[in-house]
Amino acid sequence: MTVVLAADRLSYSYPGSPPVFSELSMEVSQGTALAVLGPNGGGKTTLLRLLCGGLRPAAGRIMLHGRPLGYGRTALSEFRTQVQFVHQDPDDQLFAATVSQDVSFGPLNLGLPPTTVAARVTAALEDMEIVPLTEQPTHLLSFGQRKRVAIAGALALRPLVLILDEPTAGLDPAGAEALLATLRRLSAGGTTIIASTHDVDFAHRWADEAAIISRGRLRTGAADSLLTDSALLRDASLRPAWGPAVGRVLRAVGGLPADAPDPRTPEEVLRLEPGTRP
Amino acid sequence: MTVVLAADRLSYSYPGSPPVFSELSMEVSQGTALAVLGPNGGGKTTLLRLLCGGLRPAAGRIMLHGRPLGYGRTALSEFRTQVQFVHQDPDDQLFAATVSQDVSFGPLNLGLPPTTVAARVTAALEDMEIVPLTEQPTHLLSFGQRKRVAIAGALALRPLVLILDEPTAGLDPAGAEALLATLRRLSAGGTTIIASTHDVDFAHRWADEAAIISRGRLRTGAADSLLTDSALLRDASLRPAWGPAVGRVLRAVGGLPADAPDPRTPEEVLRLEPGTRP
Amino acid sequence: MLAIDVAAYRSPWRRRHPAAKAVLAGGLLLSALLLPPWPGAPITAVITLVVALGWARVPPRAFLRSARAPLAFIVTGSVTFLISVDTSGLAWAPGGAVRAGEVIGRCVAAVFCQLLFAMTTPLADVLPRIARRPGLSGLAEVAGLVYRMLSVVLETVNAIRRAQADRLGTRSWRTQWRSVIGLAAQVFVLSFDRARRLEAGLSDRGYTGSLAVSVESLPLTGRFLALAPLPGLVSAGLTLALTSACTVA
Amino acid sequence: MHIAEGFLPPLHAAAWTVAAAPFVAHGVVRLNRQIKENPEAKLLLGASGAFCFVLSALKIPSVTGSCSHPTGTGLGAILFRPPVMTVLGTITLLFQALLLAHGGITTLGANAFSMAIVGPWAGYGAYTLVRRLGGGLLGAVFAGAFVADLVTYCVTSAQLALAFPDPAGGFTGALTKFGAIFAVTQIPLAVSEGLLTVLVVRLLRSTSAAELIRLRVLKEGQVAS
Ligand SMILES: Nc1ncnc2c1ncn2[C@@H]1O[C@H](COP(=O)(O)OP(=O)(O)OP(=O)(O)O)[C@@H](O)[C@H]1O
Ligand SMILES: Nc1ncnc2c1ncn2[C@@H]1O[C@H](COP(=O)(O)OP(=O)(O)OP(=O)(O)O)[C@@H](O)[C@H]1O
Ligand SMILES: [Mg+2]
Ligand SMILES: [Mg+2]
Repeated sequence: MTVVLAADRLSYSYPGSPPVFSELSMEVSQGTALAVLGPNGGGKTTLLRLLCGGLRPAAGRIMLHGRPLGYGRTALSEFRTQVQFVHQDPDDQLFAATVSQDVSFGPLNLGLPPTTVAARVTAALEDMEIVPLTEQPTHLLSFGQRKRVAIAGALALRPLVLILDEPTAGLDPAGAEALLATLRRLSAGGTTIIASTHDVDFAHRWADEAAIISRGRLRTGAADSLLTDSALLRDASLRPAWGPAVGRVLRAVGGLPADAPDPRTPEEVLRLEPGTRP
Repeated sequence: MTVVLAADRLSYSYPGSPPVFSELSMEVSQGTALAVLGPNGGGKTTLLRLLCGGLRPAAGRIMLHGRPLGYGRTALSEFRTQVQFVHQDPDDQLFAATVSQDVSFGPLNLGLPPTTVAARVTAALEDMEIVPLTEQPTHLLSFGQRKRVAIAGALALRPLVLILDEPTAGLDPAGAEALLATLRRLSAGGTTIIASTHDVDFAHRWADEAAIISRGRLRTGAADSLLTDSALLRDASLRPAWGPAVGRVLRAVGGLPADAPDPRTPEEVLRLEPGTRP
Repeated sequence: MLAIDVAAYRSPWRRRHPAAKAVLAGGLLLSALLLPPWPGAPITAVITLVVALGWARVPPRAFLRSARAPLAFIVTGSVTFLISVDTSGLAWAPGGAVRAGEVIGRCVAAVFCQLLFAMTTPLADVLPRIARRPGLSGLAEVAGLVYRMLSVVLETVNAIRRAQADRLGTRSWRTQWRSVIGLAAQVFVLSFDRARRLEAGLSDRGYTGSLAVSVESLPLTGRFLALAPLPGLVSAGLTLALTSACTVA
Repeated sequence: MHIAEGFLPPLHAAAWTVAAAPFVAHGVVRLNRQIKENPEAKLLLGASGAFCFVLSALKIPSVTGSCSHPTGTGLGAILFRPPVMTVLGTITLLFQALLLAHGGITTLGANAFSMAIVGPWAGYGAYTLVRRLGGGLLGAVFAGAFVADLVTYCVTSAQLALAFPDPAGGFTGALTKFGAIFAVTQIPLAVSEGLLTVLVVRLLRSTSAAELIRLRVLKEGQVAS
């Protein structure tokens, strides 16, 4: 698979603070769903901001399709037409008065003609299932709704790579479920997605690959194997995912056939109770 | 058990909006740990703010020890020496420049002598395990640290009832674990605690009782039974807790003795694998 | 966050009473302003630099970086001394270079004194102490709230600005205007929303009008206070001695 | 352009401090009265101060193409009235001196006189005049912001000219010099600030009408205009 985005021996430290990490490298292939996990203050947000060009590394490079990112104005703005970042707090991102105005900001900046802008806005709102909110003022929306508007604002630029910082934080389980479906739909359309989260079960259900960042070190690998490694997870203030743990024990005690997949939600577990219709 | 705090046929609507709920009643007994759950926009925050006297109901009453709460200045300030509320966003609450200054605000308002104030501040910081932050500026702290400071500010008043809005949101699993331990310690000391959360597993592990608020209706009951009722939970955009679901299925297939408690964490599940030392 | 603010909180002098530090920096400031600029200004500047970087251990890079903005003003302002203008037109000013040199010297020394205080004394330690004085409590408490909300609003504004850049808001002159208008309006909405939310949060904590907090009691006696006026006196003494030596010679 | 610490001769610094003091004291008396009547006002004042500080830290693209900071004094005076703006402006200047090293402590009086007193009053005067003469809100806002910005810098130039009279041309000669450097480069920026303020107020009129009514910038029922 082609590598879309790569970090090459990145180092970063905030002014007056010890380095968050140094010499960190990683590669993300086209179409991957990559979950980034780690403890509070582990460096997830910092890594994502470096990947989207929002922070400039002290050393090392970010590469898009093998070409190193430059930090001049034109290079950056070209890069940003392809890589988009969604902040953890939607209030860090929304500034226009209404939903449609805010979502139109990016496409307008591309200099697209008004009809194309309108079409992009509608498509992004449809993707996020918030068409009914089109003309609502952003500051009267609930947290979950604002979060969707922020994602729509990034989608309207049709990025190749979408980077999200803790997209599920503050959402109720149904909202997280809806987001999961949206991310899957985007992945199916070929978008590469990188998202940080504290929710190991969400990561395990959604991601193909995982990256765990803790105390300046990064571990990457298939989500299946990384997110079931208890020792590694504990070391990063995380806990193992429920699904694989339950699947393993159930198989061992004969509650699940050896070749059946792990249950992914508590509802699926309950359906495994003998005497329950599948 | 004595009822500490009660809501009697409460109704509330924000100006220009349909009612969030009406005729809602509930009772909280001394020393209870009560979890409030519900979908985004369900009314959790609204209910908690009514219970702490921060919003005034359109109809109905709040009662502390059977005495209805008045909304005059003296009545409210007397009430707040006993009932304290911690907001979801610590920046809604922290106003002073340093941690110790901020925590001293409540005790100083009580008119306590300086030495008592200092002792209260120290005790609250110890309770929240943030003594090393005493002279730090609040704005250079991480989110989780600010959250702890906000809780310490409430604890310094030694309230009878502590109400917290989504105390685990934004904390990593280790941080949530530490908070759980703190809440248990406070409960053991006799404090009544009410907390809202989206994390059904956290609620199930921590709470004795649960209240589910959704589309204007409230269901209360023992946490054990409410948080395992799939239909009720689904109706409120929630999902069942993993622990009880796993316990039930494991018991049914013989993976867990009939009288053993439900596993509470994925780690505990893994320890049930045959051949694993307990 | 703001570099001077961060340095002030991390300063090894954090535990010194703000008044003692004010005496120290104020003494140096007085000698910078009142002594004859030559040799007073360079002497005071050097002594202040030694006190700041050597004794108070202010990080040198942050110190010099913070001095850049005022120095730009000082240099631009002093350029005007080099020329003279009257009804007959422009001309080189006689003695203009000397005058510019004097003002620049005095200014550099004074800015160093200002930074010495600012980078060792957080506002957090100053404002609540002022708030205890009757008559000033309202002003100091409002200033304290400005300080607190400033950090929250500034952080959000920086985030929005970065997010606007992420969404191509700095591409051209047009997009920059659109970004800055949206941002300025949002700062207004945001600040007032913050006030509303803090109002709710504080009333839940029992706010009835006073924002009094207890401040750490720091000793205003002892060795540090006794030493505080010394650098200013040394610089004054040295300058006067040198001046009189020159006059005598 | 804040006058840096040490730039003014001590006598001038002291004189401007004395000149600014009564205005600031008047503002503080007003502020204390507001707080006493309504304790919640304290939080709104805190927010307004944060707004003023952040506004003056924004970078606006000037019509000449370069970037510069707006003074914010015109908008502040229109929103909060000159006496309160004097206090908030002085707090902002103090914070700028101690947190950014923009401006100084001994020059605080001089800077406050131009940016927190004369600028706001002149801007507010222009704003009121245009409204009295039947001008629209946005026209008045432009006038207020433009005048406040320009007058602020004219006062700064005059302060510098008084402190450093030209050896040949005296005060007027020096005023020409400082005026050329500060005020003339400032005209494009004053235009920019005027435009920005108009566009911001226009946006606020649709999103924050309630706040503008509370601040008595708009009257009830004027929202649609
Ligand atoms: N603006 C900043 N200035 C200084 N230090 C910072 C800044 N932002 C973050 N840090 C520090 O950098 C480290 C990494 O922070 P980062 O925000 O990347 O962590 P995170 O993994 O996203 O944490 P969380 O789960 O809490 O969001 C932390 O130690 C943090 O304190
Ligand atoms: N200040 C407000 N003005 C108008 N409506 C509001 C306001 N605050 C909340 N609401 C509305 O009241 C309802 C209940 O909101 P509330 O904040 O209590 O929900 P919640 O259960 O806490 O949700 P969340 O899980 O997102 O925090 C929602 O429909 C919300 O849109
Ligand atoms: Mg983060
Ligand atoms: Mg809520």
